[in-house]
Amino acid sequence: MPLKTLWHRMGSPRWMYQMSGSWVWVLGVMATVLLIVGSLWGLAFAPADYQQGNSFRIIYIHVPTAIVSQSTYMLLGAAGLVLLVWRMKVADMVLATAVPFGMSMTALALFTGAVWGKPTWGTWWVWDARTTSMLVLLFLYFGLYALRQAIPRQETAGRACAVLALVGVINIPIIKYSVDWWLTLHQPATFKLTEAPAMPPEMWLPLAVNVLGIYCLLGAVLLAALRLEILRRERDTQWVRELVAAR
Amino acid sequence: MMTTHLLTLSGLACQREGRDLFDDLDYQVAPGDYVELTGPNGSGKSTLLRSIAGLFADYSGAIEAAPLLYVGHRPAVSPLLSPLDNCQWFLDLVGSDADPLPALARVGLAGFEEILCQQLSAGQQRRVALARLILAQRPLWLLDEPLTALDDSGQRLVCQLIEQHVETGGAVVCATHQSLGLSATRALVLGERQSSTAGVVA
Amino acid sequence: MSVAGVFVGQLRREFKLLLQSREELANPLIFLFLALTLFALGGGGSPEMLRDFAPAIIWVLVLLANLLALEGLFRRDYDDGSLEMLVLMAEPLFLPVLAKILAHWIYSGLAMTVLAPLAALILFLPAEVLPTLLLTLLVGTPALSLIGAIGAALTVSLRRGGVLLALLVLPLYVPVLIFGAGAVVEAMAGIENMAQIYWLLVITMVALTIAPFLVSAALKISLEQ
Amino acid sequence: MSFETFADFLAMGKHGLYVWLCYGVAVLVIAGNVLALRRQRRRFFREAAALQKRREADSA
Repeated sequence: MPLKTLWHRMGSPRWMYQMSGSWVWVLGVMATVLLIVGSLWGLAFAPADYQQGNSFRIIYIHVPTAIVSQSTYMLLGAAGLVLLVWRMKVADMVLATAVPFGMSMTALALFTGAVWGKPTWGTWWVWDARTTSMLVLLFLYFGLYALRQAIPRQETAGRACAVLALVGVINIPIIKYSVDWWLTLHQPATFKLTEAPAMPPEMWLPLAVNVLGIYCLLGAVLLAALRLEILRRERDTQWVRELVAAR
Repeated sequence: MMTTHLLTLSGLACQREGRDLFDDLDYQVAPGDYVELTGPNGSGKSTLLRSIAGLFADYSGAIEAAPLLYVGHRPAVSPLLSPLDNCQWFLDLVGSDADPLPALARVGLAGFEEILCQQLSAGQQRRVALARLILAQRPLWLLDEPLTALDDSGQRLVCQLIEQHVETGGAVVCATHQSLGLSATRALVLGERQSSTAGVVA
Repeated sequence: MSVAGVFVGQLRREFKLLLQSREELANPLIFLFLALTLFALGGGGSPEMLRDFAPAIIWVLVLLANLLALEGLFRRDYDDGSLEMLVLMAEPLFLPVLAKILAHWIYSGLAMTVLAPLAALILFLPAEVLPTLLLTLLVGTPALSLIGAIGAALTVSLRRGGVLLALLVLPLYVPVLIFGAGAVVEAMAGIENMAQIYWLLVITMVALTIAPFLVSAALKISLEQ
Repeated sequence: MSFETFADFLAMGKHGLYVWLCYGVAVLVIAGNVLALRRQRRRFFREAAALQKRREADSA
């Protein structure tokens, strides 16, 4: 299917609904398998870290969720740009449905980072560069969520969130850099939670598996949420009525 | 490809909150036309005007409009400025170096040019918005309930301005509840779906 | 003439509005000094404790005062319909928007920079650090007005936009706060801090080039209601 | 297998609490996301079906 028609077809919600049906299951199963394999591998088979001992195994859930929470925001920024420039309905729906998942992943990354800090530094919360930029990212998500709730009209809320997501995406690297610079300056040589020294393969392989798994989860959850949003918005159309009647 | 029409609506359709406001609306407004847009509250009069003005974008179909001036429910007159300052800001905005004073005199604000609008009555504030109609020199006027808060002389003034504008080759689309009673009035009635197309008078 | 005319015309209008609402626009500055005294009282007025925290206190309160001043940026014009006229008539829209943001910066960021020595005095900030504080405020506060204007434009048509505006804008202020307060802290420790000030300048320049267009888009969206 | 017995695996050398706390919460959050979607989907179909029945009742 040439890209042009794919791009055009992406615009029609009904085609999106039918096409994405099977993909939700494929991605969902892959995510479950990958996450289980990666986690068990990391928990049981990977060697413990000589410095941190077994608390290092938290990396196999902290890093994937941290990575996916940032890529979800990047996705929201991209959807915002597509919505503002080409006004595609699907982009508006992605912007409306991906925020809760992104928010929960950021909160999870923050939680696991904090819990990991307890055995490492002895306190539940530490203003480390990673946890701080995660916290600011969480506030950016709250901002998106609150703005959508505050604007009654759906089309206006969509476009307003698109602008905010764009501003947020432009700001994420700046926030990350300023936080990294400021906090690492004031905490000499703390152990960096993620960019650990060169990890041997048996340590980072399960990590790679989990990262892949969490991306499949993102795909599955996003597509499922998108399909539900399509049904909601196309509620009065004929094909949705048939679907409801056939249910 | 600027046809002689000042405004061309083709296949215009818009839903708001799930209700069809207007559907497949085709309408042309030529120079010298005065169109009165009527219909019950919430029938989409303001939405149609705002769509033509470019403030509202969620419609399907095409709108081709000459340079226009839209006067909405709120007169866009800052109470903390004087009529002169309000008009001068507007003139800078549209990039015209006309003199606001004669227009202010024309709408009966002679002697009030320097007083802050907050000390003027609502009717006088709306007259500042009318002065802008003269200053704007835009062929197409979109007026949303222009008679509100105006006394009799104010309403007569609106009619004179519209008649004068229409005679000089301009066009006016006016949404109102009470007809202005002008001579060559074309009606465009918006209402329940079935009557909107029926009411369209070519 | 017209392009410059639009900018100058809008600026002239903003200054005339400024004259009429002087007292109201002084409120963010009064808030700044009220909050400063609260900090001093909270800290028991002891110089040692306040001095170490002075850069952070001043910069955070400048952020919050700037946020309060954002209410006046579009709200009044939205209420009387001038914002709608502006969005309809101005071509290109970002020029009058830039004029409004400049006017907002003058009565918030610039005013706070001018009053900063007073703030430094009551928090016992060492005198030799004052130039750095003024420089960071001068360079950093335009970014606050520019970024804040985007939030103000997004929430202008909402009745209870205040708290939401803070929620949208404060996370975006984090880099400005970090580099601004950071530079002053480093000046107190005698470390070279020009790098942070250059970074503040970078943020302000990026904001200057991008924000007006985003604000224009946000205004058009907010007026669709 | 880097643990001799299953008990060692659970204890994880005094870090067990932290590790299992993280993974437990992770499972809860992910399951929460999936279940919330499933529940909303069921609610949508229930409400849509009810609406449809009422429409047929009105038009009949």
